[in-house]
Amino acid sequence: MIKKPTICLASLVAIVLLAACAAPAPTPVPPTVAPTIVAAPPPTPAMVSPTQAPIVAPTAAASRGGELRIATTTDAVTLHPYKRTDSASGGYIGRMFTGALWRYNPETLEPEPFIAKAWKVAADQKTITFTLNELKWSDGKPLTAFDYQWTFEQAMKPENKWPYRSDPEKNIVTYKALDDKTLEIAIKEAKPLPVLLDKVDLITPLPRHVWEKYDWNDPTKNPEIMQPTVVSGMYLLKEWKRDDHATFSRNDNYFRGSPNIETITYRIVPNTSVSLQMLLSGEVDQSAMSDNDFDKAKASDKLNLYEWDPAAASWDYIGFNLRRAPNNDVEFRHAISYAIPRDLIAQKIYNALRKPIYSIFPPTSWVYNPNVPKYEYNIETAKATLDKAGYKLDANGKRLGKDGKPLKLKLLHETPAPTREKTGLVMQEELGKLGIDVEIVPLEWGAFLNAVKKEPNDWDLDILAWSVGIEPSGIRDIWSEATIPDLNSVAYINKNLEALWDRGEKEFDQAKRKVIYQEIQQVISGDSPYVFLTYRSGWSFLNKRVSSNPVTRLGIAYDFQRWFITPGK
Amino acid sequence: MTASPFAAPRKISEGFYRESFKRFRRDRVSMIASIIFLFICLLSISAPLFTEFVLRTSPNKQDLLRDYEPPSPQHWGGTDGLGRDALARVIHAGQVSLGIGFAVAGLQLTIGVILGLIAGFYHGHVDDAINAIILTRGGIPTLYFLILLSVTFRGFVGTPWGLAIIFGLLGWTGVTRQVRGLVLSVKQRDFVDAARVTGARDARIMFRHILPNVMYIILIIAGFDIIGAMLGEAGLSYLGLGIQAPTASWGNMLSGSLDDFQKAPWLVFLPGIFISITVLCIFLITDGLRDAFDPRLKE
Amino acid sequence: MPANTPSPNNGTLLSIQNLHTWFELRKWGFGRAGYVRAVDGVNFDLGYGEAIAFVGESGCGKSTLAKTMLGIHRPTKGDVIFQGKKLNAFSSQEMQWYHSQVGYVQQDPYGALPPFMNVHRILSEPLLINKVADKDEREQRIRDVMTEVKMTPPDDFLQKFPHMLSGGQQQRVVIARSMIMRPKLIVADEPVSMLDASVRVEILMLLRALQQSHNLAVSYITHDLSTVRYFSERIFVMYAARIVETAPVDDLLREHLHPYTQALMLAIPDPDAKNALTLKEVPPGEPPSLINPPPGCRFHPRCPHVIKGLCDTQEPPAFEPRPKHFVECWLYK
Amino acid sequence: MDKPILNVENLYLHFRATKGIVQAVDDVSFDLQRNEAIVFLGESGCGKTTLAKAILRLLPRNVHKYTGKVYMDDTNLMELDDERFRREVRWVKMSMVPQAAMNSLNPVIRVGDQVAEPTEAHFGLKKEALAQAREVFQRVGVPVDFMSRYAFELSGGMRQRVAIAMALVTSPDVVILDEPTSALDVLTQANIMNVLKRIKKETETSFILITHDISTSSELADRVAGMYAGQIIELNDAEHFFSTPLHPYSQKLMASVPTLHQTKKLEFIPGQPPSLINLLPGCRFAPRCPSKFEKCAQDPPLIDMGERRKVKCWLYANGKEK
Amino acid sequence: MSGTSRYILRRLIQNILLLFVITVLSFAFMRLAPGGPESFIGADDPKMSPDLRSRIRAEYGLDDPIPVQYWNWLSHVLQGDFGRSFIDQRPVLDKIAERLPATITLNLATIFVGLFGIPIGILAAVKRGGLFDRFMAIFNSLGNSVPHWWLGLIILIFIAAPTGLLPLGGMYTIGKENDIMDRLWHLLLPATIAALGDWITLSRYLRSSILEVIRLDYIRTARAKGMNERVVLWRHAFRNALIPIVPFFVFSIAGLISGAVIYENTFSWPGIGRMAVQAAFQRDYPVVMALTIIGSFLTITGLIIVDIIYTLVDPRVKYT
Repeated sequence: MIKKPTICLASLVAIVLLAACAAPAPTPVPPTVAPTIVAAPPPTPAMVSPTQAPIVAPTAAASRGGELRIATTTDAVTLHPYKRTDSASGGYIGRMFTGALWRYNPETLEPEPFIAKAWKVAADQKTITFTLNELKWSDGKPLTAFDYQWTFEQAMKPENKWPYRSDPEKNIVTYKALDDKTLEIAIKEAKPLPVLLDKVDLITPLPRHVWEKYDWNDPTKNPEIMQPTVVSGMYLLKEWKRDDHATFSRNDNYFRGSPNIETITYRIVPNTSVSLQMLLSGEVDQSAMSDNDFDKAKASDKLNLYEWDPAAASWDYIGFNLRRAPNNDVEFRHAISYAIPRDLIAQKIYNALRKPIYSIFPPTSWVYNPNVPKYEYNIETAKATLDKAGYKLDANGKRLGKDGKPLKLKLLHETPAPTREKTGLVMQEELGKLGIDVEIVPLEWGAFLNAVKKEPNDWDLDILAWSVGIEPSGIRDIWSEATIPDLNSVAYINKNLEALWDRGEKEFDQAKRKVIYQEIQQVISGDSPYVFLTYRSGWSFLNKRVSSNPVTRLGIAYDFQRWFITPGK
Repeated sequence: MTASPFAAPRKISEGFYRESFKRFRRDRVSMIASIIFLFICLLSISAPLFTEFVLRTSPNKQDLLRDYEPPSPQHWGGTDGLGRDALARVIHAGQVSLGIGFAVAGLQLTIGVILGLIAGFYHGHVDDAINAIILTRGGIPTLYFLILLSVTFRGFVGTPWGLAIIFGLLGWTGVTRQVRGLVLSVKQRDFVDAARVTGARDARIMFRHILPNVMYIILIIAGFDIIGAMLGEAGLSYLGLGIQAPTASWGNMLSGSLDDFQKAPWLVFLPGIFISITVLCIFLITDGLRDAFDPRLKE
Repeated sequence: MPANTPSPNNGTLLSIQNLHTWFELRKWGFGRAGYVRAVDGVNFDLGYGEAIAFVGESGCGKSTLAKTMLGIHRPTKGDVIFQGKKLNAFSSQEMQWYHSQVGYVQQDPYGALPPFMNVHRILSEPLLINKVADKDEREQRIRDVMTEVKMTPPDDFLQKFPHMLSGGQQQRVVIARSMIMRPKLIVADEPVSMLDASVRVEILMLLRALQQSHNLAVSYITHDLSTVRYFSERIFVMYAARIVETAPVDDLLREHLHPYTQALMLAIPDPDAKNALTLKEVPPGEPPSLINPPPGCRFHPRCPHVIKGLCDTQEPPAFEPRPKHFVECWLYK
Repeated sequence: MDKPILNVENLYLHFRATKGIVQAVDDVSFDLQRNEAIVFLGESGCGKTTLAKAILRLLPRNVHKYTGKVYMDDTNLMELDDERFRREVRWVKMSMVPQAAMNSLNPVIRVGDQVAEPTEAHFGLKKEALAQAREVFQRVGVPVDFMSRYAFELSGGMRQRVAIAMALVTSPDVVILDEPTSALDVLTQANIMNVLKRIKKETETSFILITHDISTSSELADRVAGMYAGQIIELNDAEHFFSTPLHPYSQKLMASVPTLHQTKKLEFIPGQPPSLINLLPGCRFAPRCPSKFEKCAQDPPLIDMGERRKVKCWLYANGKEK
Repeated sequence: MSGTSRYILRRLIQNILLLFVITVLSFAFMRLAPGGPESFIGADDPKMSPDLRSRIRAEYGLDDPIPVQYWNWLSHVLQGDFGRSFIDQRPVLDKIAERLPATITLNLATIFVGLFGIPIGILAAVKRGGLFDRFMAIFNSLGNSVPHWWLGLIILIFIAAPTGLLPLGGMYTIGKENDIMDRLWHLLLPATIAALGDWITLSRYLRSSILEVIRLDYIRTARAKGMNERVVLWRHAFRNALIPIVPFFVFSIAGLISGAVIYENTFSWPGIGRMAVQAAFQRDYPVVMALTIIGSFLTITGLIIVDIIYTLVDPRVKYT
């Protein structure tokens, strides 16, 4: 399995999803088999939200066989674990490759061994040694620590251009197999266990005995890139007809036992209107759909709904370009924060499938700080704040800047992305009430990134999203001066905050870490470089003939091998 | 003439155009279509007034609490996901859609007619050169070319003006081809030689003697240009390459509302109906024009 | 002075010297397929006030000759010389002046009139183009010329469009237009062949009257030999892009020397019931293609008097077997 | 005198047009003997081509009135239904050489096939049809190998010959020639007329020649019917018509024909023929007639002058020549 | 060599020139794009390190002078190498070749269904003014005024989905790849909708063309010859009426190749049209470029075929 980078521009997901469909709507990411592994589990017990659907616990009596049919609007582009950047490819690869040495327990959200039987941290808190399970490739050959090492070495070669190479390059000192079953990994600096685990688990092993014969990069010289024949995961690719369908059949050599469901078929359809119809008619069991179709699907008697509060969140925000006035005035930013109706945005734009967020961590995170300033929507407060900060209204009802000129903010967002468009329009409307003109500039993804990051940074506001893991330390990069303008596109600089992040990464006491991260939230919310908007809640529809795992805060996709299909239903 | 001592009682003269328009006016279907089309145009032009004084709303006024409301006395066309009045928006979008239609037709006709006149009139190398351009253009499938352009000049393609200019630049060859063919045949007519022997220069012959003969065809082409531009914009929007929000056009309203199919079908049908009726009207008008102007029907 | 050109009595208005008008046959894209030699070596002089006639079958190049004379086509070789000035050297101003000096009457009067202009507009065009700025003068001249072509009263016609006029009236408008700049030369290309028999004579008479009253030179181009005698003083018989015989009208009608002229004279019937009783002797075959005209005399493949070895190899020069009667035929060498 | 091969009595063909009723053929009666050629002479728009169409029942959609009697072999063709007319009359009894052969030949079918087609259609014999076509090609003077050519590959004269071959291939009793030479050159015209003359001599065929070309018509005509404004105004034998026509219009028309071989004073007829729409009562030529008198306000009858000569003019009301 | 084959040879030469122009255009566009060619290869990826960036620049030869770049690219294209997709590194030509059969299948089916416009046009012309004619007139007007992809989508959602009579897209039912009937069943709706425009235009044009031909002299001659009406219509009128229609096929072919883009997206058809739109969003310029060039190539080939058909239908057309 492929590690998600701790942070990623969530929009990347959106844009790729949108690529294939003409009726663009942010679509729930197709379920990935493995959980997202990022950081230490919260001490609190998992809170599973009430679900509508009866949960059929997989039992020994679970029937084997059958076909799970999934409709999606986006096809994978590559099956090379070290080339893909999009989520559709990630989905396919996740079916086929497993590499996670450890995982979060779906119930407790604590790290537990997965492919590794056990791990041992050396005294220096820098080196960790994993002992592997008895593992086999799908062709029956043993999967060893040397496969890991070999894969790591290949991936780290600069000429192989692994898109996410920079992070391990910075951290990993050694990565070597001591024997078939033992893998030793060392990092530069001592870290607490959750951070350490997070930093070292990055390789999805590839079958060295097959891949060694081939070129790493070139799909024409390496048939495995587009059509893997030897895998470690639950499923083998049987057939892939691009933009039409992909069929997977189960791998009986999967280390946790051969899955119940015999085949998985992805059908690629151009838009969610059609895929929804397929879901409703029972032609598929699971489907991409737009938030707006939620009610329709919920009303269907063919479908079960699963809902959960996700442990890791993806949240969107409005960023202030802090390089210029009036954004560089914190009072001004606070005023704007008051003018954003998060609740309405969550309810109306996202059909209540998102929830308001006020901080860099969602309420589901173990470090969540409920006491950060929330800047609840209140136009009058916003006006008062502006007045107090010296932004006066002129005779025409326009708000004047400190330079005496009417304020005019330029808002960039990506297109096509209807929810961003709508958010922008709400923004325009609400700031209009304050007497501030907002000019909306929708830009195609590449142009958008260019405009946001490159000189002369001619913009005031942008709408973007981040996807955040369970481990809180992973998100620090977006707040650091070093990552201007790439990740820290708003150019937010706060030295004290950076010190706090450093401390968080070096503190070994989880309770103390929590305090540090809560303080970080306090600082950031106080500085308000972003207006935090909403985070996505977890939900999924499945045809009733499909029985999944119990819902946890990791959703239903974990332990997919236990899913089964009730025949004739 | 009035100041002239020869001011004679002017007889009502019946030129070709006058006669043809008379025929056109007798055609009931065309007249109804013209009236509806004119009405839609007027509605679009006066969109700000209409929405303010008749619908008593504005196209961008949001009311998130009243989103996806079905048509009601308050919102004749219902509301969209931001609680905006759908009818007001469709009428405003009409400005963009019709504007694109007219701009494209204008651009295509200006380029197409001038080059068609020149190609047909001068023949020879100018004609060859223009033909080569037409051939090149004809060899590139339009949508792929548009995709190529939208990959490279996304921001430009997504604006109404950009789209109009690109449609115009891509579409004139058809006009040129038709005009050229007509000019070639009109040029053979004796009055062209006659005009030359009266001393008329090329430009005068082209614009005063030949052009009126092909004018009615141009009128018909204009109709099809408008239709093509409007449907083309809708198609591009469907692919996600059309006019970018927040600018609303019928095309992107139509394709944008596909997401709301289940929730708010009126949002799908409203722009759909506006596009269809407008296109149908233009279609019927051009049909009527063709009948009215067809010289064979004059007997 | 080219050989086959009897010199006019009262000074030369227009001189055609060794005129060739060829049209390129273009291949699509690039290359050329050859030339249509529509006029291929024509010489003659036309005097002030003289009426001459060109007679020939369709495709013999007579219309091209007319258009070259009028400056519509550029000659490929040779010159059109008007009042001693070469047309080829004219600037566009001079060309405009030349066009005010010549008039053009075409075969199809309806086609010759722009269908979207009324008579008034049609007659105003030459005046406007030639910058007759004064409106009253223009009106006066329009009315004058209408009266001259016997379209009276002018106001009954001025606002009408061509399709509202009869063929004869249309041709009068065409003549009026060609006359309105008071030209010195009128080129009339089959001016009556599209008209009904009863109107033909009327138009021809009108042209003749105008020619005489204005001392106009008229070049009358026709396929119909029988109208020529009523109209012109000299006849040029054309065959396959060349003038094969030239003579004053009466001479030619009395004595036709070229075998082609002879065949032509024989083929044209006068209305007479006796015609039905006899078959006519007509030369076989058809006129040659002007892309590849036959070598030697162009008529030789059809000629009953062909001299083998001479007619089929050498192009005959113009001989003058009778005074002012020229013929391009080896029989008269 | 034999029984006529074709007898037309009171034939009317009127059309509806936007401006009124077009009286294109208005009470036309004439007869035609075997191996006789009758010429319908008239200026453009006098209804002569429409007459041909009326006889062969080639009607447009906007027919207003189509009545009269057309007898061939004692059958009134007007009483036959369309299908019988098609099978029994067209090209069996009567054929036609249409105006402008270029347009009347199908551009995409080889001319040989087109000529063979009528035989095939009416007698159903493909092979013989081609043989017959070959034979008729020879008769009209078209090289037989031209049979596999297309119309556009032939010269105007050849096309016209093909059209004549097509009309003759089924050996009909009557051939209608609609301006068969009008677009051709003088020499070609003479050639075609020679062909027609020869065929007339060699076969029993009767011809109806429709033309405005008075000189050329004299090459074939046994009899002449002068037409004016949709009506026959004079029926005369060729001898008399060309030398001493009866009707004032015929006289004027003959006077307007320029002659090549003798000199004469040319005349013309002022004014123009009436439109065929909304005709006024009375003699239709009266407004232009130099001999007009009061009676001309009434429609003159076709007055029989004896010897199959008839004239529609009040001047001959007492049966005498002027 | 006959005139026609010489003509075709010359057309081919011209078309090679034409394709050359198209390559220059598409190459130029990439260079002119805001952000330059780097923007296409993800050199603005925030996670990309500077040395990787320069490595990529070097690999794509972006540091060479532009004419050199063009020449390098062109010489590869001439060898059938359109480069690699930016997205999955596969050779572009492989990717396209994989999709082409689907597109060609749909296009041929579209042409086939479109040809039904011919009998409709004939019937409407023959029974002019009749019930069928009037019905078709209304159908055509209405059919022309709705975006056809929209119509297709509505049919999918409101007819196909609830009734299950028609598939919701795709080329075949998965697992029944070799079932011809199943494939035809999947083709039915896409081909019909894609052909709708052609259908309407073809029947309209043909109708008026037949009406025009029917009043020509040679049809009157054929009637006068006593041929029965059916022979007149089929033997004499139809072929001639087709001739002016031929240019329509020219437009139709260009339209087909473009139309694929829209209809493949409407009906989940895994052809090059869908790939084009995806590539557009992924800014996968090599793919877009190659598709433009190959689309042009297909169009031009289609046009040459139409030319040849022209000579077959109309003996007057002899190319010299």
